[in-house]
Amino acid sequence: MLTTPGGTLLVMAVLVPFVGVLLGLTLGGRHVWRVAAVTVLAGLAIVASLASMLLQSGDTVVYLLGGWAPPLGIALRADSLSVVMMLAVAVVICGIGLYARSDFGSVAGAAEARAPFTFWLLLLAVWGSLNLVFVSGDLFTLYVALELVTFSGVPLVCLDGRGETLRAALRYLLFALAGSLLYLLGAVLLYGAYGTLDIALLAERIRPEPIAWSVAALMTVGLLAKTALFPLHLWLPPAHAGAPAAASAVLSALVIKGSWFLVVRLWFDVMPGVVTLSAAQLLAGLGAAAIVVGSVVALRQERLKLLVAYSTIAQIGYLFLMFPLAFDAGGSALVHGPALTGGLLQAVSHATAKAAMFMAAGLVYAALGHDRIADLAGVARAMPITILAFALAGLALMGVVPSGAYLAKKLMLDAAASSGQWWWEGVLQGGAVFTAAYVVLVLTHVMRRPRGPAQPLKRVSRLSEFAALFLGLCSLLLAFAALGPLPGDLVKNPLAPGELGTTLLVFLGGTLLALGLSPQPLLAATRGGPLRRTMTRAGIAFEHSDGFVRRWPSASIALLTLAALFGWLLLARPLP
Amino acid sequence: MSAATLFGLCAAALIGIGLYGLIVNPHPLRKILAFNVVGSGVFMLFGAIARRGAAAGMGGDPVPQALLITGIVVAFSATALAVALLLRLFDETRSVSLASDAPDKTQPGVDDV
Amino acid sequence: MSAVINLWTVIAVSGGAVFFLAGTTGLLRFPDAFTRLHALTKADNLGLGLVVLGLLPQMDSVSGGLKLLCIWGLVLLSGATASQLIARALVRRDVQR
Amino acid sequence: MSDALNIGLAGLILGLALWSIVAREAFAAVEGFMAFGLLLTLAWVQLHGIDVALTEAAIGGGLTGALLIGAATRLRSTEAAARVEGPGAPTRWLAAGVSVAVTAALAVGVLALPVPAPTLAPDVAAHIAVTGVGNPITAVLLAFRAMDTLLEAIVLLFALIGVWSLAPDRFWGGRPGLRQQADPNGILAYVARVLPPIGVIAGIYIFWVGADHPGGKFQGATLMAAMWLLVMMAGLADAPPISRTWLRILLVAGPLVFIAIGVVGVVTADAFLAYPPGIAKPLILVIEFALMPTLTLILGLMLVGAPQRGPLP
Repeated sequence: MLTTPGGTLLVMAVLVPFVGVLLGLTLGGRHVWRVAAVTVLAGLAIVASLASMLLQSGDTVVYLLGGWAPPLGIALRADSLSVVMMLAVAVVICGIGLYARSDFGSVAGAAEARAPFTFWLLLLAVWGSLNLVFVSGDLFTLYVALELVTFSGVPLVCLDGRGETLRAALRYLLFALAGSLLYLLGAVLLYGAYGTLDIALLAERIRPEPIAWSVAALMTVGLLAKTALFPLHLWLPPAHAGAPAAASAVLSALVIKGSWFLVVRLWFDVMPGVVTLSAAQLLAGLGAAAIVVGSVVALRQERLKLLVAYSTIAQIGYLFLMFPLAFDAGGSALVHGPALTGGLLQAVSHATAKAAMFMAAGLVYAALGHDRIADLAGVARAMPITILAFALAGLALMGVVPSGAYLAKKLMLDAAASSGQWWWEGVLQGGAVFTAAYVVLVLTHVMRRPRGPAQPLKRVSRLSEFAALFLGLCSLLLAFAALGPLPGDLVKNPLAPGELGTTLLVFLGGTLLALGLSPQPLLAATRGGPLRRTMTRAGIAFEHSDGFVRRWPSASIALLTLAALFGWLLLARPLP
Repeated sequence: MSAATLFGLCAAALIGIGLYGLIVNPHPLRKILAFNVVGSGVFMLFGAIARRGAAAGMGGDPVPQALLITGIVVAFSATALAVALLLRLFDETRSVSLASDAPDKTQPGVDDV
Repeated sequence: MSAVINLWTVIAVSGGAVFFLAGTTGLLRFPDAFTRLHALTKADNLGLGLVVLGLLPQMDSVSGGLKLLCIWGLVLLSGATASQLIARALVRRDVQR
Repeated sequence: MSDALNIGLAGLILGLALWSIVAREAFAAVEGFMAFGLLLTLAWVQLHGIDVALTEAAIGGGLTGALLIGAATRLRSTEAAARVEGPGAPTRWLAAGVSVAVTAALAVGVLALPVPAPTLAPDVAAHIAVTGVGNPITAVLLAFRAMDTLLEAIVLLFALIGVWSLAPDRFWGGRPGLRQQADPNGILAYVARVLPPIGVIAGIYIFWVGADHPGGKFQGATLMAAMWLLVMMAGLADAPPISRTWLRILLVAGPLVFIAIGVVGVVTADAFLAYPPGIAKPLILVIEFALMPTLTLILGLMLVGAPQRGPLP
């Protein structure tokens, strides 16, 4: 194993944001945002050249730090998975940077202020740490990288210093720390059993045996706690909904992708032969539960930011559906294939779309001074660009052609059909319907004509609006970007009868769900109908169960129980 | 029984004790304390593994021992951040309860400041 | 010669151990914090002092002996400070009540 | 004999851990935890990890203990309310059940670890000569896995930024912590005058000896930070306002020097964080020397906390 040409780019992708933090901290005051701007541009250029290099050669880029080869040294590696994620993160960071320019930009002559100063530093910190997560080839370095992501993410939650956000941040930190300890425990056992922490070497040495199973179980649930997969999502809604919009976008679009990516790395690259199909079914089952509970509770929310936060929980669930679909024909090992590509695309489109959604929600809040969904009438007319950004992001998440989520759904549906796992086809389509439901719900409210006189609106920055629109568009047009490396016949004509029919069905289902579950009746005609009453009752039941799951003792017991369950499912493997 | 095995088992017990505290103690400070106990257990397990790897005239495998030093420092940073957060929460709200965060539906979207 | 040195070490270290024992008994048996502090500091200062004095002739080098004396001095300093601070905090608390 | 000692030590450690979890008052629990940290140090010695023992004593037990005891004192009034919130008996039993299950699984794992144990000690021994340092742990930390050490300094810095970000807006740029009032003629002030010179020398000694023997920058920096805290506690010096330029420069100097030497390695030794043959040891010492003040400041400032006083002097 040797350093490949261009490997220096990997080091730079990690270090440039970190150096940006160091310089920003020293220069301080008004210079922070300039440092951030320069760093973002430099980082974008680095990632872009890395991507173009990988696209040409297709080989994994390797860099041996200090010239020491593993197991003694640490290697950085970037395959197509890492580069796709790095590219997506770079684009989203760019968008968020533009968006936050008006909130956190510097005022000439003013003294250094806390919130802008920390926001820009933490934005760069999150970026560098995530790049490290994507390229590190060593499980201990990855532990440090995960902690870096957490330490830079937590202060973003409570940037405005209100009591409730401080509480959300503390919950997030404590639960994330519990998760990282389980991850570290797994890494420690791996070293004890195999004498290395390098991903490539471990993949060669690891055998399906009890110690590997317990490691897989511990590390997986530890990472799930940090990703907030249902039922380990206790910290996410208050943390993501309470933060300032730009910070929410960072947290929801990017931070949780770090630990999700590590689950993918672990399952696909470290122990593809150790994990079993039944364990993958459990993982995807949790994902399905997340979609249902997250979406229903999202529909019951009365505030836009909480709705978007709960929709993140549902979308996180979607990201785990690919695991059982990515097994090889015999169901004995995970392979890189179309299902993984689909999952990756879903992650990228969620990153761009969710950032756009939080930005739009933040702009609405800034303009109105509140984000009560029921009182959003007339907003579409007053802020067309913002609402367009929200709608585009929503369409993209629903999987309308030509969004990335459409391609993702397509790839996963094919994988489900070819492996005979029809039940996941249902979940995949159902997930789109749920997404449609909350998009329809919000759009119906904002398009309404206001009853009274128009509310006075505060002006919001045009630049911020366009930043949101830019990310929404990115998400909607992702399929075109992905088609470079993928076969071209995957994207169908959106107006072909089959495609149009599916889209309409998704919308119809979504509208029905929105009608049934929204806290205030959407149409006067549906008020008090028996179906509506039943659905409302069901929605309230979901809310209660969500409240129960999100209590600390239940969530932490669930954490350990899931570890046991995963361990058992790995143990009870079918005989070869 | 060798010291490595003995302290390895001790580490397993420490992790269990700490996890119990992390689950049932409602006070955040006690959770932070429990986190440190679990962390000590994980570190001790790694130390036992390092001791098992004694070779080449060294009393233990130096790679895990070096990683442990990094791990202890990272755990300290986590503790410091958590304590700072907890104290600020206390200053701001005079309460440290983590429980009452269920989205309050009666509260309007505007903050009445 | 070495027999005399060894005898001195045995006597001095045993004497130190007796002080530690007495100090520990006091810590466990005395009624309040002030008297417990009194017992603890006696054990530290005298007990450790005797142990150090007993070990001094056993050291190979002068620097080793100096290190031992340093340890005694530092423990004296920190013990005195800590017990002063604890006692002061106790007094303050009692006054507040 | 040694077995009996180890079993006794393990028993005491477990007892103190249990105490720190179940004790009624947070203050008592933290005291138990500090004693626990000291005993862990002994366990590390028994496991032949002298460097880890030093780190555990300095950071794990010492600084963490100091941090928690301060917090426990301030939060005393909140404990009664928290006790009421505690979960009921069924949850407790369930929690105990899953915790015992985890312990049991781990115990099985410990007993099932492979024999002979995999180890990198021979690899380290084969390559340590190139680095020029005598302490294998220093060689791992600053040559073979130097990236981890760089990241560790960055972790500390990010955590400090996080701690600072918790300041109320009006105090941004001000001094961290509350003003300490101590009797200028009291014994604390006396100790704070006498002890620091000794402590600083000991800190530098631990750092210097770390290249070839147990010790190193972290352990040394912790000792120096403790001396600084003592001086601040005694009211002899105040914490610097966080907006001071010299403070900011010192905070980033360590990591920046580390990165700069790493980048020079790209040119002279063909890899980031590689050292040109022959001058590895001097470069390692330069990095450690640059990290010392940075680490001392960060560790000390983390204990003092977020800015709590106005920015005006």
